[in-house]
Order: sequence, then C-alpha cells, then structure tokens
Amino acid sequence: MNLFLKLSDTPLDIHSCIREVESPSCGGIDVFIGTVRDATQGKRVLRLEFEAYEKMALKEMRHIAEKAFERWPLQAFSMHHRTGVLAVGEVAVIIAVSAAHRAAAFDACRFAIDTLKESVPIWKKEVFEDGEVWVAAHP
Amino acid sequence: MNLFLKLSDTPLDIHSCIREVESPSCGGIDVFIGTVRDATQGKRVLRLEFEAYEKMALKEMRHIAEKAFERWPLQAFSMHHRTGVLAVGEVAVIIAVSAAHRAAAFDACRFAIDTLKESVPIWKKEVFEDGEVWVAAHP
Amino acid sequence: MKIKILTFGIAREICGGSSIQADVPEGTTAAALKHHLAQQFPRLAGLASFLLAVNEEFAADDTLIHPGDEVAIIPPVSGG
Amino acid sequence: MKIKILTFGIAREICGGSSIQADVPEGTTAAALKHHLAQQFPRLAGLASFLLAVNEEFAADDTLIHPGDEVAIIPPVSGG
Repeated sequence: MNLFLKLSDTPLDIHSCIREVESPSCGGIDVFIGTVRDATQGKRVLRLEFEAYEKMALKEMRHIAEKAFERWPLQAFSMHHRTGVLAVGEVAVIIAVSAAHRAAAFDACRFAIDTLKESVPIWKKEVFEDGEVWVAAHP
Repeated sequence: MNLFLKLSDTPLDIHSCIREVESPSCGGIDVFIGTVRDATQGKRVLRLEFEAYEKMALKEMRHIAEKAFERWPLQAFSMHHRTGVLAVGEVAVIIAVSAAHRAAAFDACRFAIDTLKESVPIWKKEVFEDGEVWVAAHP
Repeated sequence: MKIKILTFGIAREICGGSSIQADVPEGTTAAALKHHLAQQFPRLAGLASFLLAVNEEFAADDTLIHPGDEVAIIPPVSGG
Repeated sequence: MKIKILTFGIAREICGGSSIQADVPEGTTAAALKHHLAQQFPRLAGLASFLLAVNEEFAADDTLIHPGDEVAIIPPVSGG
C-alpha cells in the first residue's frame, strides 16, 4: 500500500502531496484541497486555529486510507493536514488519490475527506473580529 | 465567471492551474489530473499522441465550464489540456474547480472530465511496441 | 458548391490528408454531406461514431451547409 | 484508580487544562467515566457529541479502563 500521511504545523505543499501518488501505472489522480474561507455564514473570518490529538489523528487517517484501499482499486493515497494558526487562503488539508481509472480516484478522495471530517480528532476554532468559536462543538 | 482554459503543446503546470482557481472565498478545490498510463489492457504503452481541433476544442471546453457554472455554485474553473507527443507519466489534462463548499467542487470536476471525454474534439493515439491505435475509434 | 472539410485523428488517415474537398449541391444538409463522405470513404462508416462540425459546433442532421462554412469530420473523440 | 485524561479543543477549555485527573474504581467502563466527567463538567454534556478515546481508539460504552491507559475526551471533531 502506497500510503502517505502527514500532520504539520508549517505550510502544506500541494505539489509534494501530489508527487507522492504519481505513478506510471496510474491514469487518474483526484486531489482535494481544503482552504481557509474568508467568511462563515456571512461573518468575516480573521484566522483559523487547528488543534490535533496528533497520535490518534494519524491513526484515524491511516484507518481511512486502509478502508479506501479495501473498497477501491487504488494506486496510492496521500493525506496531509495542517495544525496551528492559519490565515485566510491557507491550505488546511490536501488529499491526493491515484488509480488506474478515474472513478476510483474520485470516489476514494471524496470518501476520505468526508470521513476525515467525521472521525479524525482535529479541532478548528474560527476567530472573528468579535469573538471565536469551536466549529461544530454545539448542536 | 472565473474561467480559465488552455490547450498547450508544452508540459502542463499543475500548480499554475490550481492557482487560477484559488480564492479567499473558496473552501474547497477539487483537482483532476489525467496522466499517461504505462499499459492499456495489459499492453505496454510507449507514448501517446494527442491531436486537437483547437478552436472547436476550446469552444467545447468553454461550453463545459458554462454548464458547470449553471449547475453548481462555483468560484472558479480551470481546464488545461495537452496536445502533441506525451511520454508515460506525463500530464494530459488538469481540471481544477473551486467552490465555497466541497460537494459542488467534486461534482463539477467530475462532470467536467466525464463531459470532456465525450464531447471535446481531441484525439489520442496509443503507440505500442508493435503498432498504434486511435483510442475509441472503432466499436 | 465546393466545401473544404477538415479532418482529424483517424479520419485524417482515412481521408488521406488534413483537409479534403467535396462538391455538393447548394442547400446540402449535414446528413447528406455525411452520406456523400461515407460513399467516398467507406471506412468512415465503420467508426464507432462519425459526426460533422459546422463552424466549430456539432451539426445536427438538418444543419444546412453554406458556402464558406468551416466543416470538419469529427471521429470518436478520446481526449483526457 | 487515578486516570489521566487528555483534553482537546473546547473540552480543554471546559475542563480548564490540557489534561485532568479522575479517580474512579477499577473496572470502570467508558460509559461510567463519561458519566463521572459529565457530572464534574456539566458543559461537556451540552456538546453536540462527547466521546472518549482509550489508547488512541474511539471507545465503546463497555470498553474497560485500565490503569495506565491513555484516555482522552473527544469533543465534536472539525478538521478539514
């Protein structure tokens, strides 16, 4: 299994994440890039702060990759997540998946970001001009 | 509409395609990268040769982008396609789509590559050790 | 009228050049021109699909061809 | 037994530190420990979800907590 996982408190590099999954036997790569948006529900966002339970986050990221390899015929899988303080426009997460055929790459990449948002112990605080909030904390 | 289209007989640059769709108001970017696979149905591929009806190809690419903007709330759309002779591993096509929310980016990107393969007048010849074939030409 | 027809991919190889000329009556439709071309180059009819473009748009069967139109044979596309 | 419990995100703010200690009987389950914590920190029960991890895996209600286990409170995650 060609599987690459990274948690980093310094800026992520899109190209190096993509390079990890490139292969002569792959025909399609799907890449998802999550960036910091300048507004949430009409409120201006100043920055985001990401905090991770690092060892467990890497374990859960590995579970996601393993499930993706079980479900789809993949060539390689890479998931990089940022921690720390991020300004608007910065990259919070990159997921790159390669496969011989594109359907598997699309499906697995989407599965990976959807599952990451449900199960990986990483928390995001949105900082506004007039306060801050831990995203999704309350019903 | 932030819409970027390119046909080029020199190597495509993944990063510049992604940069075209980055925006502070986008939260998700989906990128599809099509690369030259080293084998088709078990036969070793030496290289691909792409030929385009350039003016019409750009028109059809624009139709795809316009349809994508009609169907999904997108921030920006970029599609770069290569022409000429490509070695194994080289990038044939890049599509990058950004949106406030990831579902639109994924759906539009997949729609774009699926539709490109159906309607954009570009032709690919696979060159093997013992011959060559125009892909999809015959039933 | 004489119509210049662009060819690409396998159609270029079948027709033996990157453009050919056809001599058809005024008021010819895309369907009639396709029929004419298939008679002249029978291998076009053996392709998985064989469409015409007129002025860089896919032509419907009843699209009329006018003098000076840019016509092209579109064999099965395979980009991406 | 004394259990050290890691806290993150809003749980860290609710509990007032990046780890806390709980004193619970041997043989305590994750469900019982959650109950204990919710009594001590009522705001945990007001979260959209409130799970425990034991040794870096999500714990089921009947997971037993052993001395030396790494226990963590997992408030609603929001990565990506």
